[in-house]
Amino acid sequence: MKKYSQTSSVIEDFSKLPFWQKYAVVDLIYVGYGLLIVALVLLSYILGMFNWLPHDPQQINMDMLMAPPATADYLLGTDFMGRDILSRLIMGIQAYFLPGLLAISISLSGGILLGVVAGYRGGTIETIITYFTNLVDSFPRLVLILLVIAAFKPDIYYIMVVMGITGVPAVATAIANKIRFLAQKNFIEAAIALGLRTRVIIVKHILWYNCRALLIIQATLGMGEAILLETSLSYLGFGVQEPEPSWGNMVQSGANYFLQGNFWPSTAPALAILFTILGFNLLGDGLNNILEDKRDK
Amino acid sequence: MNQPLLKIENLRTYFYSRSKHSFVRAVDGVSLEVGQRETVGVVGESGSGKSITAMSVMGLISTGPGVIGGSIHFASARVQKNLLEGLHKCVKVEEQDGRVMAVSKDERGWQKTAERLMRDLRGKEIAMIFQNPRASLNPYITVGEQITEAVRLHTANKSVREARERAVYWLERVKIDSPRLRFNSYPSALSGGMCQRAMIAMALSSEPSLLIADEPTTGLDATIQSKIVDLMEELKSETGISTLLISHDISVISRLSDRVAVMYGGAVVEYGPAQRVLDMGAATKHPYTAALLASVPSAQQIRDKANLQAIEGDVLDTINVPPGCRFYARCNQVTPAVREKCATHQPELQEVAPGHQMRCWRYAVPA
Amino acid sequence: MKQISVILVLALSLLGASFGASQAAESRNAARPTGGTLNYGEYGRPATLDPITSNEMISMRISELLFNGLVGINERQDVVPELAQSWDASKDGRVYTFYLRKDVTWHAREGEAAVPFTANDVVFTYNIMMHPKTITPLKVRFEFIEKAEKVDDYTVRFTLKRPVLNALAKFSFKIIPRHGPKNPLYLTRDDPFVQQPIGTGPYMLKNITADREIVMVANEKYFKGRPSIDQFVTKPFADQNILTQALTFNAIDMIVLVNPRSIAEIQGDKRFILQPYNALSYSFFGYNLRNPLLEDKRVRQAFGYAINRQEMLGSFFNGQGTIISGPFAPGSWAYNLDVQPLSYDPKKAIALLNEAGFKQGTDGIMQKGGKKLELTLMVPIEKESEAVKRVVLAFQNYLKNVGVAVKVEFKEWQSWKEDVFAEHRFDIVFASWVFDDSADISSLFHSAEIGPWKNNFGAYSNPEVDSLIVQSKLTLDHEKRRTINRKLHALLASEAPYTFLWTLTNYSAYHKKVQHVAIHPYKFFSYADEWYIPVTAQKK
Amino acid sequence: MLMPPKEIILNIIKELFIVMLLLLGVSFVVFGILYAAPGDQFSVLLEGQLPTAQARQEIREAMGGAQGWYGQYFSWLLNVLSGNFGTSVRTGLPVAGELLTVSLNTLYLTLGSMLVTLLVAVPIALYSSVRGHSVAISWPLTMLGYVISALPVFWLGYIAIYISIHGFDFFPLASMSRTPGENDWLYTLVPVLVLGLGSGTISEVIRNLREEMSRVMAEDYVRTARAKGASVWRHAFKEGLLLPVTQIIAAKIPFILGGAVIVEQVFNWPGMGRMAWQAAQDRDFPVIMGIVLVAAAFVRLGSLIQHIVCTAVNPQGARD
Repeated sequence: MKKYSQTSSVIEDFSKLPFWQKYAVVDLIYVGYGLLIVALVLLSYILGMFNWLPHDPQQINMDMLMAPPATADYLLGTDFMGRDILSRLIMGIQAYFLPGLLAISISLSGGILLGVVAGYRGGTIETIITYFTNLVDSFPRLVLILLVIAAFKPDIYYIMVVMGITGVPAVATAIANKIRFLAQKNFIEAAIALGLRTRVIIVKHILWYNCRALLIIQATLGMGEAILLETSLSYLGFGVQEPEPSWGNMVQSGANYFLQGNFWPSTAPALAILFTILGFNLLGDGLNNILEDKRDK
Repeated sequence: MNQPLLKIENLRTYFYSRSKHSFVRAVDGVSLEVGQRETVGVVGESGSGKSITAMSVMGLISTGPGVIGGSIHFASARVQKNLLEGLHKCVKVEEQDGRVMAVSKDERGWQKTAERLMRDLRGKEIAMIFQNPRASLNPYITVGEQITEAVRLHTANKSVREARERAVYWLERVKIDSPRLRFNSYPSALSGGMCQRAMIAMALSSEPSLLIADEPTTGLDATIQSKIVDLMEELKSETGISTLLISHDISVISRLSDRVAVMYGGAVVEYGPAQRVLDMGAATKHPYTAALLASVPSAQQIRDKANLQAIEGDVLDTINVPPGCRFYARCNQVTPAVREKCATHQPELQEVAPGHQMRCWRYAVPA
Repeated sequence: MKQISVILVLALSLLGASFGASQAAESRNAARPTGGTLNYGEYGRPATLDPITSNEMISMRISELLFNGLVGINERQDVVPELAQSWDASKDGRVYTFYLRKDVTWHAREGEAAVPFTANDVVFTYNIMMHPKTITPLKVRFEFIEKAEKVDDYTVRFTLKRPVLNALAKFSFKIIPRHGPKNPLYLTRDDPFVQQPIGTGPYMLKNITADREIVMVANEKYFKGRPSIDQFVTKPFADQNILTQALTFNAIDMIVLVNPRSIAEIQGDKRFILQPYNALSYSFFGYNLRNPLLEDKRVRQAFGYAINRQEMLGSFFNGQGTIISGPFAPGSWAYNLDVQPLSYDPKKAIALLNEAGFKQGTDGIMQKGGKKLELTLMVPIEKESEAVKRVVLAFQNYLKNVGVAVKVEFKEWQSWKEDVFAEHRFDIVFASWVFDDSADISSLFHSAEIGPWKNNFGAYSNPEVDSLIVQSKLTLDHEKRRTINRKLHALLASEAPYTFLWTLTNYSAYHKKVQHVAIHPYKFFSYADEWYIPVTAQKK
Repeated sequence: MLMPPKEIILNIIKELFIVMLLLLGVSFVVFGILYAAPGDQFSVLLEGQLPTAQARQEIREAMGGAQGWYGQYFSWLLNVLSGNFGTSVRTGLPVAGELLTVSLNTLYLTLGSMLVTLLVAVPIALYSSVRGHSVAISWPLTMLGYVISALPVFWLGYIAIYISIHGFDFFPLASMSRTPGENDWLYTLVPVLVLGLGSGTISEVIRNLREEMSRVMAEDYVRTARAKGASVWRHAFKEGLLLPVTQIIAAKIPFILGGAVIVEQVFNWPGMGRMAWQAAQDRDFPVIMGIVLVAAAFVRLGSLIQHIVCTAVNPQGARD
């Protein structure tokens, strides 16, 4: 049974409707959860920055190796060096925050530039850009990173630059398509007819009004990818290096004891990763549906 | 006494706007009849619910809540049934002073029964052609194959070769030049007019007893339009197939239909023999019909360059249907005598002459 | 943990020899069932398989199965005949003549007849080993040989530059066939031979799979008699955790070197035997004396006092090892037991640093003349060996407590080697040496060994040490030499060019079905031809 | 149905040309990275010797002193084109031969995992495209898809191993060169599953497919199909399923290959990924460069296939 119901017998002004009635509940839950996660991430970033932590994440405690959760005052237990997992989790964000932002900003700025040029100019430039994106897309990210590591050194920033660049095509194509779509709708001609300057059209009308949803989504997804990528690299030994905590190298070092049935040290950070990335993805989904309001169609 | 082939009674098809959180009363209590070998034209502005009516008959309404009431009796030589048989079980409508407040619908159940009811009718008994023929043909399959499919699905010709022959025959019937060549071409390679011909061929190829033509000429340019209409006229006289013709184009309607229903805001406001309803000079005339007719240039008007009156005001907002006459807001023939009634009470569809019904207080015979 | 191997001839072993002297081949095999396959797991994948170019332990172990030396060293450190059935040395100890077995043939390449082993092969091996273009860690260890000549097909004469103690044992290097390498002059890794070697050993290389999984089959014509087990298969693993699981799930029958953290798990399992063996190796923190901060030996000593070896050994290697005080592996006769390992004494450490002129700064970091005591510790990246991580992190922690800031820098293996050995871009390294002659440390601390790709990477130079090293090399009398080495030990212990940590007890784990297992401390597979699997356990 | 083969052939040729062009670009990028690397990697690479100081010196002499980057690039490129990827610094083996066997193993793994991804994602996507998002079954399934692809792949692998050991009492060690027979496929099953589920593609395939499907379901021609009583699926199949699936798979190959690197480590799968890792450890440039090239070739091959399917299904550009 699916129920449709009308709130009042006559609705004069729909904009007066409270927002939770305008959109599907699922989306609102998604976005809510996503925002919560984002807030948590920011919070722990700040906590880490000022070192407001239950313990010093570097403090080694040799008589308390791999303590289970809630032993002594270690809320989430300790890792293989007897360091407080909770503090390291919070601190771990530091490893991603700036590098992640770097990666995102690279792929966004690059993507926007290429996308706008391709979509707006078209012609030969567009084909050239298409070839470029295809070229970048030809590299399996992880393998490329291994090459870079071998050539230079396992440094999170190098890795994130590579990730940023490999992220460009997705953004570029998305934006280009959007612009083409708008062009079909004679949106751009109209704007030109209004005598708007190209810059204004692109920045305000195309990017801001029509692409922000898309960009936000790309950004959130990018953060998630950054975390997963670093985790994979940590497993290969090329991620953020000890003693700096990162969720990746926490899962990795914890996983050494996983098969011996000592799950916790790797599960804690793994769950952190899971919930965070889930949050980012759902945020993306929800925003997408709400801003484009998909569900109503 | 031949009973009507199709008898729609008090059909109600609603939609639900999630963002506006209220019902769109697309079709609100429509009753129609299509007799054997008869063509009934349904005319009205866009948004008047005429297409939705057609879709409801076909059971093609997929967005909720969709059809929530009424009955559609279909009686051909082979099949007699109510196309909404037993569906009321799946819907629960809560009303409050004549206005639907809530609908709870068992979508799955509805779908199941509807599919079962329609299985041996769609395409076989009732065929449909749509507006925008290009998009209505599958771009990935050749025209010929699409027609052949229909033939094999619904006629005795099961073998592929027979079916193909049949398809070619129908392509000839609809006057597509060099049909054998067209047979193998994809819709993208055909002009809009040809696509529509192909659609018609496909619809007729299964030899249905009722043809629903939903805006068959819209989106085609004028010359093509008239050609299509010619074709339909011809086929009608040849096959004598009964047709429910939906169009906003009065000229098309007037050329093809025996009877005409004028729809406004999801309801039929006038219903009767074509020549009477579409006759400008007729004494009894529904204000809306009059307005519609006035908005179409007649040969006379074109000659003495008279300027046309468009209908003032906007199409009815089918979400907030006013309590009174649906057309009241735009009506220019309200007399002080009836104004108060028009504003507050919905007029009934009443017979003003044999076989000619009207929904207007001016012609309401006091009961 | 990855090990830099300094391979100096004369293997010296203590444990491992769990059975008596080997009887004559024939009688032996009568007793043992033949057949069965032994899959053993290695962490990592072998590079080259020949005894000359290979430079990591996995390959070493394999070449032990494929090749023989002129002589071997048995569990009681006696030199025993291998390819040479007898030998004699000149009075002045500068000429050694070996009389070779006549019944030895090289593994036959398919389609070819087995070529007999002759003096030519021995001479060939020596020459190719010493050729300048040949890249091999062995070269440095045979500089004492002047020349090798063939007397007749089954007699070889080696002339030494100078008499050397225990020279005979040094002739246990593996002999390769003259018809082996494509290039008769020198051997590089491009030569197909390094991947498809043929030898005289108990097992012959059958094939190498895509995954560098190496299948070796019994050499029917082995001159000591056919080995009991039909097949040895080396299975390389990329993940140590999985390696252990593979053993417990009988995907493999033996792990050569058990990861410390898995020991407990395997100990609990009745199906397996956990066999300790002492691999004459030790771990240490090595200092780069090119850095002025580290010049003063008091600073280095301070580091020694600052760290708690006992605690680390206890909680990271569950006590499987012995703490050491000097440059010799404790197994060695050269090891000086009178020298006590430094105790854990942070106060003393701080005191020493102050002595050296360092004062605690406001940030708690020691400094001298405005220069902070901040050092980089270079560590090679290894995926799962968090044993390494643990030690270096603990080290960092200990030194923090005495006001020394240590920055840990992880590098992938190759660039680590380049930084440490070629570029000398480091302050401290954590590493371990593996010896097979614990008495010869010349290449580690002699000032002549300073330079790119030489072993004295810390550039430690001390005339006294140099002379002691030379003396010990030249002395022929064992007792004298012993005392010299004891001096050396004491001296280096106090000089502290390294902070000496411990030697770990290595554990090998294998399935009970494998019988009569004796493990050679360094070469590991020396006695593999006598291992066997009872017929009942041979299925699959 | 099918377009005349001649056109297809021409199309393929054109595409092949583009592929070549892109691969050339790839090779250049790879070279560039290596060239920018500190130290003179290239001499090492061309010679395939141990990267010791004197070895490099010798090589530089051998190459006739200072040779510009272009010289090095072309000499390398020519080698590669003639199938000579150089010899591994570590093992001294010719890289080409190794790559062949190893890349095949990776191919099996990747294809298998794609199959898994589709088997899981397509039903979910179709179901939720027909029934809508909020239905009690499709929603959790979609969620599950998200959750799994938000987990670190190697950790997922450990879980899988732990479960198969303690739950099903068998050890999913994928060592391809095990003695044949004894249900090998069973051993390869687990890694394939893990990669298929864990590579993060599932949720995207679901999302993408769902949208495409529901879009096509709303198309006029599908309505026509219903109206004439024909099978909706038959009509929606090509645009709603075939095209998007090939498209997304082609687009996802790089990610899947990336995941393969990890899975191969965990399950000891003798593929390119493991090799790449080893090579990165040892700075074994000939190997890792070869791997990058082959991987890129895989990616391009995927999109080539997709293109062919697209043209075959979608004649005369009926839709674009």
